Amino acid sequence: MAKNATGLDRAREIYQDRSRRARELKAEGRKIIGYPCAYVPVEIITALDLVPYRIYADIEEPVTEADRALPAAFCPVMRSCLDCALKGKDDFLDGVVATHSCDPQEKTARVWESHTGYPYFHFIDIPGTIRPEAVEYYEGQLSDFKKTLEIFAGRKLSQARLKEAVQLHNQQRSLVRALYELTKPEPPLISGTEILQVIKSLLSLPVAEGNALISQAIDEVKARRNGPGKKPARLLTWGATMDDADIMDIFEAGANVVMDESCGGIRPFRTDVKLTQDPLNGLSRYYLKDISCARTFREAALGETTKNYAADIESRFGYLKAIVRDWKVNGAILILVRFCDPFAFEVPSLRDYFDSFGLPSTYVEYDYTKGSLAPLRTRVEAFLETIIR
Amino acid sequence: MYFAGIDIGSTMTKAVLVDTGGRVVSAVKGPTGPEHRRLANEVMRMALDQATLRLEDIAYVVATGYGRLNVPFADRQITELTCHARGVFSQFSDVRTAIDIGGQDAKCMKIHEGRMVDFAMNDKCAAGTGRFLEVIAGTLGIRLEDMGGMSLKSAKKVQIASFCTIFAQQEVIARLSEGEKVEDILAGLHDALASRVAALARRLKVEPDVVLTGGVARNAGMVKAMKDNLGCELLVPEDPLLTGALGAALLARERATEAAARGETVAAKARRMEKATFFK
Amino acid sequence: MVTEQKKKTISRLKTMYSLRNKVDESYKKGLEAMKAGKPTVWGMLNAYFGDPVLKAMDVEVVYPENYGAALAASGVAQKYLDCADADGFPTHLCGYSRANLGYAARMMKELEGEIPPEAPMGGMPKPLFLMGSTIICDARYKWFQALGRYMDVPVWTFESPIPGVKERFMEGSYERMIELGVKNLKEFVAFCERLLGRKMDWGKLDETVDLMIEINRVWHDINEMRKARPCPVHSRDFWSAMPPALFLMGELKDTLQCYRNMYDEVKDRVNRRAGAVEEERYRLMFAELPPWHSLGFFDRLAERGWNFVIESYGYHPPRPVDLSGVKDPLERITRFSLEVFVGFYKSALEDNVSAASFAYPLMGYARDWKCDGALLHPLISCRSASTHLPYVASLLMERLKVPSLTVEGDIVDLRLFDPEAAMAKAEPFEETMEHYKRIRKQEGLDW
Amino acid sequence: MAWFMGIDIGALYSKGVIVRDDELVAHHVIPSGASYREAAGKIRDELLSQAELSQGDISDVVATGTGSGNVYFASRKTSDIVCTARGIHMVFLSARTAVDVAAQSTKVVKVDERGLVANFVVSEKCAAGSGRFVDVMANVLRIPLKDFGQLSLKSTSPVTFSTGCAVFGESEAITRVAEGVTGEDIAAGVNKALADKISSLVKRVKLEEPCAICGGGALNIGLVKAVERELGLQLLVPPYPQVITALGAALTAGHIQ
Repeated sequence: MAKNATGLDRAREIYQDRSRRARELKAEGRKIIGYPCAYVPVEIITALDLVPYRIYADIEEPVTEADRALPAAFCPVMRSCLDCALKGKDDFLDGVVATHSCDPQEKTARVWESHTGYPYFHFIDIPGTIRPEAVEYYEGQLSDFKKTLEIFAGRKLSQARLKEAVQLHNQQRSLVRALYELTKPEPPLISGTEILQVIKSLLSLPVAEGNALISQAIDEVKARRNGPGKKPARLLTWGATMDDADIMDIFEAGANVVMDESCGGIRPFRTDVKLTQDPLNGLSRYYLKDISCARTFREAALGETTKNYAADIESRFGYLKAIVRDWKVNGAILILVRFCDPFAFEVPSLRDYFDSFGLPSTYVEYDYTKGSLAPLRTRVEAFLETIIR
Repeated sequence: MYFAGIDIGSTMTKAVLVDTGGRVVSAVKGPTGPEHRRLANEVMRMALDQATLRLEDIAYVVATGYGRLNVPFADRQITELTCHARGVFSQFSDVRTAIDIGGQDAKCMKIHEGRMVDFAMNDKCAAGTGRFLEVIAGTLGIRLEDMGGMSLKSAKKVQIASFCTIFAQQEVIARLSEGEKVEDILAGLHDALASRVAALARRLKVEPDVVLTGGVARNAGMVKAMKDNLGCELLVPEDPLLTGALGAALLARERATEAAARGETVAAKARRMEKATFFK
Repeated sequence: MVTEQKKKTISRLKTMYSLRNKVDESYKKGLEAMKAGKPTVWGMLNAYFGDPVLKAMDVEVVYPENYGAALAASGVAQKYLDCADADGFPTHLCGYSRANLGYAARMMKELEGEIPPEAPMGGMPKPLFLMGSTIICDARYKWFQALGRYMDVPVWTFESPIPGVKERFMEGSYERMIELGVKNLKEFVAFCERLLGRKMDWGKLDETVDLMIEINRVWHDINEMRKARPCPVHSRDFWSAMPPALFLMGELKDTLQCYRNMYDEVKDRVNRRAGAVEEERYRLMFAELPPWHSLGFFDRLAERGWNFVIESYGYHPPRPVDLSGVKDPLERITRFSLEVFVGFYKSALEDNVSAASFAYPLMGYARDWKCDGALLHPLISCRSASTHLPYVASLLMERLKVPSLTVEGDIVDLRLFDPEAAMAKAEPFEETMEHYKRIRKQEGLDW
Repeated sequence: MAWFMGIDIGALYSKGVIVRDDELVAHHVIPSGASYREAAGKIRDELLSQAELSQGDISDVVATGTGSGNVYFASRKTSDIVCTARGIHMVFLSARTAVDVAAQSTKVVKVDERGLVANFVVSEKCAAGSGRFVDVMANVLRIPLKDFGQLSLKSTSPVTFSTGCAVFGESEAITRVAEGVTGEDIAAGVNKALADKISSLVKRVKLEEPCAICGGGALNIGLVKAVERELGLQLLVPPYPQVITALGAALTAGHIQ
């Protein structure tokens, strides 16, 4: 990795060779903790001087090993994650933290735990609702996680240290939001692909390093002349995860992607963790309630005995309306991998919601192979041809 | 001044040339095969010869279809959906719904005042495309173009349970060995395909006029099956296979006119049929 | 080919029929309730959480999952699948959910709330509310949330904890699960009281819970007796008799009596060493959902001496625990249900299997019921009953030297299950089972 | 001195053999066409004329395969999996695993020292896991099936087929073609993709060596090499790979005596 590379260049380098930095750090004696889902409180990992490393699937790698334990009709992202693990591509990890965020995450985690021999493996159960008793239970799950990680790290975690970590990660969240501010102008100053690369780097680096990188990126973008340029449409993309620049390029061939509401975009950064007396309170509330993943059951009012569809989808998707307004979005693409049930059930309702304020939208799915991207291209181009006047 | 549309589908490549008035001066079809770009050039050349034109006479070229990105002499690529919609509209001004069953996919387009406003598409599974019939034709050793006619002879159609083309193939053979008539099986197959395409179309509320286009629209059995499944009349273009290329040519003409209106010179520019360079 | 056997080679339990009838009865009661203007609830399998509460409040529950099977069997599912498709639900979603969403779309959008005339078994009436659960798969709560598109009825979602195996034994973990369950149930009772406009009769709930626990204890003991050689109860009888215990169907005192009668009949068979099939040559496990529409398939296997001795762990009653000392009925429910979620965790930990929530129970079954082989039935459009099967197969082979035979099917597209193709594999699988009998001997396994 | 006939009616190809004292006297393969019954008859006649025998000389006929029910002159039907085991056991006494790459599915059959089935797994009814994948691709690429294997060996950079289905694979191939990738690189990619599927199928029953490959797929040298690469071993390829299962059928006929 070129020592002098900074900001966007560094992000591109890391994007192309994600684990490189993690391996360097390991060589320096740091311990790396992998996690495949945005519901893992990275603050706890950081606070114990461990390096959180988001495990991504690899669309380039044909799945062969995972077949032993997972069928073909299964979330292709988790299949790919497990496949990479079984092939030893994650061998630099000292531990893995898995969750019950969705059924495929849960099932994969169990196989992962038994088929790999990481020194540390912890499973976090996540309730399905945001009811008070669920938040309490989840906080218990987080304190168990903290306990086992303390034992692994061989030191106690003070509230002070945890608060510092929360602040560091909140800083990262606000920096990512600042980065997305740069897509508000027409034309946007930064492309969706560049943002994707920056975020993928952030999730591969110690938080401080990440914050430095993104600050540089922001300065560079503000200073540079040659932005992505004006395209005929400003898109919002929505889905479970967006991890590959080739997909973003398909969208950006004919439009500017100004917001990506996915785990590879704004989702893990959209709001801050509240600093509470016991930081675990704030963390459990943030991770269970504030991360806008379809896997969590939300309703207009807890235990509501009357139901109103309009109010229901407003309560579930309202935050997207603000995004559409502030970023002058004129088209939304709902993109999912096959077999992603929590998000797939959401599709008709979300499109109803977009219709309610006249935002054109389309739904596309792919099977997480490079081969399935060509049909995507056709659909996306056709969608753009329908909204561009 | 002339304008060209070239539609590189998975099995056939088509080219249409129109003049300033949008009249078709030439239309050709050729098999696609693995070497898209070579064939693109051949078919283009055939089209030019047919109208005794030179590439230099063409002011604007729009490429569409699977191979659209491999037409180096094209000024613009436009998806087959938009081109089909345009091509259909040029022949049926009251069209609201267009259904295209191609060899590689099936599409349904909603059209308002000649513009495509919504679409649905199946290219995941052969079972919902013209490929389904091609494969079965191969299995039965009969010519694709004969299938439709034969299916119409059927008095009672044999239900084909299997969804997947490969399963269906097996089932067809089984049915045959059980002594079912070929035409009855064909009727069942056409109905199976039609019901899938109809389900796709129903995703966007089918409104008349409904036009069936694409290669499969030449299959009388399929037209009937689609009518039965949609429960409405169907219009079919004279040469449905050319619809995409025609739409592309007409869009080429429009783009050129728009460009001219913006004061850009759209004089016939020097083009060479050089090798394609591929995106990645 | 042979599909209907003249003489059935599986000897069914006489006491099973009265239990099987309770399924149809409960649908009828649902309809009667609706006609009488009484509330009905659509429920998901909820591991005994909500059912006793609703039972105690005299609310009839119908189960779209079960009804999905009825839709498929009566051949009207496709119509509803097309509806869901037309409304833009991705086609790879759970088949039952798509059929049910299509049913709701037709009932609410086309028929203004009237039950579709083509609906089998009198149809499912519009519910007072939807009782979802996070148990087993994501569809079980996202599906009911998606129904909001068609019916403005409230949704309750039950929490079903599934912690990690070693994590479950951390200090305070179990207690926190109980706390979650009890509080969740308290809120649920309040929710029902608000909706129904009447108070919970706690005495009745107390009694209902005890009956639920006793019914499932007897039902559990019946299945324990199936460890006998030859096995006295075939899976077909299990599937026929299972719903009343799993979904608390019928008048519970009567239901309990039915299971007690079954216990006696099975005990008698054990004493007489009478098996469910004439000559038990092979003992098999079945996972998970059977091909409801072509169960005659099992008779043909029975002719070859295949006895199905254990199956579908998701349908099995939890292992009994003594709850007599627990006063609060809500806590009794919770402790009882937790056996469904984490009941296998302890032995899974000892056997060092982390998949205690899905694959391990079947491994335990194969060992305890001494199976020669497993018939695995993955379903194209039901991932929750399918995705674990490859892992089950590898566990059975690696740990127990028990081979598996996989036969695909589906829950809504019944044509995908091909009994002929399955029968064609019977002969080689018998050679395989013989082979592993030898291997197990060599490895010192005792069956 | 007795002759036995084995007929294997597959969905796409029908195969037959005559054996005498465990020696292959005649063998024949034809497309199954639209009528299994006709195919069965054709095969029998051809076999008899090859061996210069009449039906009367044949002590027993055993049928197997998808269309075995249509072999009206067979005394009984038996499982193709069992037949593959018996067949491979006769050709390669030491073989412990047989990979049968047929038109509709791929079978992996483990064989014990007595030629009995020790375990088996059949691919899902998925074209991508069967020889059918190659047919489909050969068709897209307009390459004669018989040249497919050789052509694929010419490849310097095989394309990566990441998709799991023949139908997706087909459109992926078309995309690659559109990108200007050559026929041999795609052919090699196809064989690689199929080999991946086959090897993961083999892994499900834990490979035991020596391992043989049979069925129509074994005629595709490119595929054989690719599977060898995937499994990291040498495959045994029988002289007439397509008739192994039919051979097994004839042998079970023999052993009944």
